[in-house]
Amino acid sequence: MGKNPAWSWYIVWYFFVGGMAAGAYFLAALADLFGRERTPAVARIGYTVALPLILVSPVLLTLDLGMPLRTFYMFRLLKVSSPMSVGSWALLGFSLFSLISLVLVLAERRVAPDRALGVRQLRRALAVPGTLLGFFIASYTGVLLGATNRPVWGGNAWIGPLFIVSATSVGAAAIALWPVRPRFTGFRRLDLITTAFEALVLLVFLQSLGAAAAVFLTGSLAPLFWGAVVGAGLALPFLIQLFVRGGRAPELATAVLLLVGGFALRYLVLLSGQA
Amino acid sequence: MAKAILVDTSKCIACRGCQVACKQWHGRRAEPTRFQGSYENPLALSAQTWRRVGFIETAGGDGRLRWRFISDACKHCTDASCLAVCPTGALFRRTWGAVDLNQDICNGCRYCVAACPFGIVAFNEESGRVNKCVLCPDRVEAGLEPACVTTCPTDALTFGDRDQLLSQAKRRVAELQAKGEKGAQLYGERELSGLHQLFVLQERPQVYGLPEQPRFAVASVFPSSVTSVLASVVMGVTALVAFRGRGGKGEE
Amino acid sequence: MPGLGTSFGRGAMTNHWIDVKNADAVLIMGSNAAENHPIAFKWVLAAMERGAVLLSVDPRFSRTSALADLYAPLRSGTDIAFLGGMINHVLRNNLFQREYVGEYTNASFLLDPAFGFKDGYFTGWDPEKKTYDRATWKFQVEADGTPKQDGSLRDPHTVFQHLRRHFARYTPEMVERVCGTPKAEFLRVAEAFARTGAPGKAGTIMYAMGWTQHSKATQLIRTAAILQMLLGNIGVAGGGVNALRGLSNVQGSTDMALLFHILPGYLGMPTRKDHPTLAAYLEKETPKTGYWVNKPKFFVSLLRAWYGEAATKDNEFAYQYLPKNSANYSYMDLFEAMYAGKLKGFIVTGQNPAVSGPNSTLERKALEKLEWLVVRELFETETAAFWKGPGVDPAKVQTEVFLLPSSTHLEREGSYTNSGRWLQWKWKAADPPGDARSDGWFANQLALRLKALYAGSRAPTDRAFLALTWDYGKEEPDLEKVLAEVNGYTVADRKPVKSFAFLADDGSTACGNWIYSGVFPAEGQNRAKSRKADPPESLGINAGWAFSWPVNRRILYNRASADPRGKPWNQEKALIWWDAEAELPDGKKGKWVGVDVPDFRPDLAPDAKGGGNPFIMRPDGKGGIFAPLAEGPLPEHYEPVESPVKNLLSNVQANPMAVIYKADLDKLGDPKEFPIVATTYRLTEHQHTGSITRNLPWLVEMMPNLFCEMSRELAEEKGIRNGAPVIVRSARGEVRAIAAVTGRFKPFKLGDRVVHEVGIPWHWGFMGLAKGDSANMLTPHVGDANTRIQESKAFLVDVRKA
Amino acid sequence: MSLTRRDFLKGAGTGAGLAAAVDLAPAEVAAQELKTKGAKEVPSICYYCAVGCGIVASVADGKVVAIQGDPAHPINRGALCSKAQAYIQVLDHPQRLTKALYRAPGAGEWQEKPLDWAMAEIAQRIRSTRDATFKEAEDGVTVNRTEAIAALGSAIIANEECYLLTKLMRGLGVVWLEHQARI
Repeated sequence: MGKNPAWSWYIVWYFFVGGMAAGAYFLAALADLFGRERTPAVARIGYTVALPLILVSPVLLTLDLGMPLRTFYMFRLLKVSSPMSVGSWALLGFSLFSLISLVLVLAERRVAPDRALGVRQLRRALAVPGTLLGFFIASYTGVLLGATNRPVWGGNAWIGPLFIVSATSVGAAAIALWPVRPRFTGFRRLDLITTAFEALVLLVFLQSLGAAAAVFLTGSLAPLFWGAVVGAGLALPFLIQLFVRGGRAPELATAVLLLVGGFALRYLVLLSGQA
Repeated sequence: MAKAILVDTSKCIACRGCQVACKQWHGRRAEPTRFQGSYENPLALSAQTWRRVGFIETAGGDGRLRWRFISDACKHCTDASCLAVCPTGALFRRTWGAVDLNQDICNGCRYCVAACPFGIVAFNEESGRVNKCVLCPDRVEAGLEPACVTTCPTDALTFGDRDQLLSQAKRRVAELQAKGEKGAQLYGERELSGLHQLFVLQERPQVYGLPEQPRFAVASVFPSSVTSVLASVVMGVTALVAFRGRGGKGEE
Repeated sequence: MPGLGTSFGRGAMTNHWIDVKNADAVLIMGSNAAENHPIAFKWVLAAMERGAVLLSVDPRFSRTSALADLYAPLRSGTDIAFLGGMINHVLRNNLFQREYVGEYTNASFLLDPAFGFKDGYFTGWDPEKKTYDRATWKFQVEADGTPKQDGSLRDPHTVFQHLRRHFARYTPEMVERVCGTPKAEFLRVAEAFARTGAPGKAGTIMYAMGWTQHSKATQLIRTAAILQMLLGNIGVAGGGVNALRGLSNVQGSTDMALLFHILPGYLGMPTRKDHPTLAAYLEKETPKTGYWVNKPKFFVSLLRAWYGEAATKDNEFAYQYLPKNSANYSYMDLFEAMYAGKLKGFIVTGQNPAVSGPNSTLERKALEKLEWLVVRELFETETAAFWKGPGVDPAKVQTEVFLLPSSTHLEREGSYTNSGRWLQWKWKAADPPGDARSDGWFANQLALRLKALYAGSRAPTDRAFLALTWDYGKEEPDLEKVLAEVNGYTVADRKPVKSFAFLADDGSTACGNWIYSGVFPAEGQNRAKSRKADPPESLGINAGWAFSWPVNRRILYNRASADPRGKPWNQEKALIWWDAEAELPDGKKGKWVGVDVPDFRPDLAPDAKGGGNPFIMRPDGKGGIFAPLAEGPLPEHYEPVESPVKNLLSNVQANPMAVIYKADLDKLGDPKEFPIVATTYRLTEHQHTGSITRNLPWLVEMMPNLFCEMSRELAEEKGIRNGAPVIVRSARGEVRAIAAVTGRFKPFKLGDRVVHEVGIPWHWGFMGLAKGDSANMLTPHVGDANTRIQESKAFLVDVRKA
Repeated sequence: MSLTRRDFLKGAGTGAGLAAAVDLAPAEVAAQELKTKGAKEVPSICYYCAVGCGIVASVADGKVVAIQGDPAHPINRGALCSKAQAYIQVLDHPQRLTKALYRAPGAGEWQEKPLDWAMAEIAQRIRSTRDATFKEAEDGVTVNRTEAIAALGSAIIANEECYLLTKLMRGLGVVWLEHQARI
């Protein structure tokens, strides 16, 4: 058993913010690529949300390391065996893609209409690797936790998937919270499927933990788990989306609940391995 | 030639010369401690304590009281989790087997801390970097033994070519078993593809706080990646369904 | 160490550290070598690798026991019963080495027919005076004064038959009921060790303060000596009764006579009563036979060394300059006298009695009665700071205290004599900081300053001091010059003598300590600096490494390693043997040769008169199975002065000759109030009073607090949890400690009674980095009958939750 | 970067590919120089128990930088226990005494004093106590002693120092002379 790495709030926030950025980005990119003609707003808002969030991430990570220059040691080498090493490079790449994507969103509006299509096509082309990177950013932290020898995390293969699904819902929530925005009816379906799927992955995750799952289910963390992750993050959004139709208020409520659940999930997962 | 330390717990008298020799040679400080009912102190390895002696009171199979001692430190695994996960290259392998640590490059990410299956690597609050036993490369490369080995009065610690130590350890295990020490066994020959700190134990590894099957932390990277890719695909399809499906017109 | 001295002739470890590897059985009892002499264990394990069996007998399961093949517990203070049981086992089963016992010991001597032993007393006990008349403790003698013998050992008056009868009472059942050692475990140990009784086999006994700190300690060590003689284990490689001494130079400081009753080289300190003149001294102190017949040479040479030209034939070689004793001035008497206000000044160098002294409450109180106190130390010790100790109001303490900073052993040179009698020179590594100085500097400066103060005095009281020779330099003394004086020299030319064989009693030679003679055999040749080691696979004699007193002999009484005909009992571990063909310098043939220096006259043939008497320092040259001491000529078990049980072996409860001090703070505990046996001990991680080690962070980290070890059963009875604070209380005081509840202490089942024992290390005190109560606040001022060493290994306490 | 990801999977998948790293900077650094290199090695004997282990003090610029077992010593062959290993902490210990201290009667504190002053005072105390209590004879026998001064110690100083103390104390007529050997 490894010692407690004492990864605390900065890392919780990074996991949350990074996941949100990644989710917002790949939703935006998928909308950009496959959405119907009238989905550019999703892409626009998603790209817009993703960039600042992903730029906050290295700040959080640097704060955790304590000394700014040390962050650069991450880029001394690329080590494929180390999720953190690959993740650091991926974060760098993802930030770059986020930036370009957003620039191209802005450019599309500024350039002459005959060149706008070209810009859009370039953006869509970049969206393909960007999406893959987004998925990577959303999940590598889970893979990283699995590649330790801490309780709960060590050897577990389901934290990555859990984080990806959760990234989708918090990413969607971030987009949904954008103030000046049209209503995305597709998000209802998105929320319903992701929360249902997240519940499934969560179940598989807990199952894989065996007795160690008690830390979530019955330990001192249980209220937070049941209340915030299951209740606020999964059950309520699902029920709201299932039974309440239309209206900005339920949409906002759903988004906030998803963010609360997504944050709590990361907090609990990080805490459980360091309890 | 791979080098290793052989810890023969059956010869250890728990004088803790090794524990202090390490502190002296590496300039490690004392930690505040309190007697808590056992001679053992400090209670765990840390950034200031790279080697320590465990005191274990146990009743053997015959019900007779035994007091087992184990001088414990970094195992310098072949499949070294700390080394595998270190993102900066601060942890590195010496050609003769030691997993060494370059303080100038460590950035204090603590991934190795969480990854070590033995709880060896420790974060040093003061330097903001990690520390662990580095197997005295300064001494070894100057032809000396590690400080802990040199000071051991009873040859409970020996240093040498790993192959030779393995056969030495096996002979010793056979000897102990012949003497009636049924629990005598070798630890570290195959664990994590081979440790560079081998142990002759007189009881099951668990008794000494050693994991029966230490896990190479990054062994989970592949399965985790597969499940993550699958989840990514599911989420991609979900988005497509959401964005392209009926009523998915995007803007109202 | 009179236990060894009376049995063998010299009070020192018979063998040496490396030699332990030559043993076939190692009995560690009254010692915890793994913890207190960790490096010695290198050689214990080396013996085990060569097939030796390690036996550990101890009240608690220690780090030594952890490595042992066999462990047997015994209640503190019952070692004589245990060893007596072993002697009985050896005699009953005829496991002794017959020829060795018959030829090399006084087993065959016939005792005075009036001598006997009855219900705890030897003949001659005077219940009024509470002392022995030793008139019957003697041998029957032939016309020429030599003892009568019966080589068949069958005569009922032989020492052997007395021994057999005496120890017949020490049956395994008795051992179990007295010691609490289960019979089966006792027998396993006895059988394993008795195997070394076969000729050619060797067994060693390693002991330390676990044996010496009892009210019958000297007899305890005698019991071991007798056992070893029966098994033929003295004088052989891998044998011996080996006192593991606890301080770097405690052998040397004893040899140098920092003790009230001796002068350097174990020459008795003159007493007013017995030695009014030099002639009387030499007459009384010099035996008629044995090597000690040379004592006048050593004594006169000492006087010559100390008083130089002032020591002449006409003035008894300045004999009257020496002080004479009129009382027992031993350690506890010293503190009793101090407590009674009889002492005014006290000079303490490198010792911390406020922690190490028994009944330390009394000893600390005693310091308050001094006018002045000088302490030389590395750190501020409890002794130096007694006036601000717990419960002391400094304003009420009128003692002036001078605390002088000392240099460390690395900051000075000089020789240490280790437990194996090796004098090893150490070189100076660095300068001491600030005003820190060595003890040599202190003695030198003090002497020079006092000489200056007394200069010109014509008072007869000052004559002796003014005559004392003192010429070692101004500041740090020239220690090699000192060593040369210790070695001895011919007065005429100041040339070093080659050995004590060249000393004379006519004033022509001077010698500061005859047993060290030979360490400086020629100008500029300091053998303490010799550094040529034997290869590791050798017997380990290492004659080329350092200098071993006497005359570089490594294994004492090594004549006994060969049979009466001069052939080694064990060829593989031969030390010396008689070579009839070897040529002597004078052309004659036949001498003792071998790997060690013979502890014997080199040309005395085995068949010559005395040629089979290996114990040359004893008057008759035989090992003393029968050897009178204060409480008898044979060992007998008595209970400790504080004991929870009645003595089962006789109606005499405790050693009738034990010394029990009686000041108001000298209280003894009632077993009803204090039913638990307690013992004190040391740990690997600290040294003695901890005056140094409790200041060193790395050691404090490992052993931070005072603790009290106890069995799970006792803890349960008292509601004590492991790691929780407890109060340990004796009639003298109480200490606060942390409970170490462990399976390593077990209650003793004595018949139908259960007796508990607890253990408490004595390293702590109120100063330093790691502070704690001193275990010696619990121990009594009760002394061994012969040495007056305190009984701190077996006393009574009670324990409760704090 | 998808290529990286494939590599990553492959690398982890082969299980052994742990050293597989794209190095941007060489990782293995030369081992540090021995801290005892060039230091003067002074042989000594351990201060603690009477086993008499050989130790070697490595001295650089007049300062002891390491204390190790003497590998040539036949008893310990380079080994040392924890106490001996920790001895180096004595040498420049912040609490170590470096000045003579004097505590006046009834005082609650030490005063720092010059060493010379302290020695002069001690010599005076010895002289006055000795002179006041010296007994030349008892029952007609010369006894030449003072029973008012006692000296204690020590078993941790060199033979030569012990000898000087014995000689000095006996020379002064001190009969209360004891040390650790009797406790």
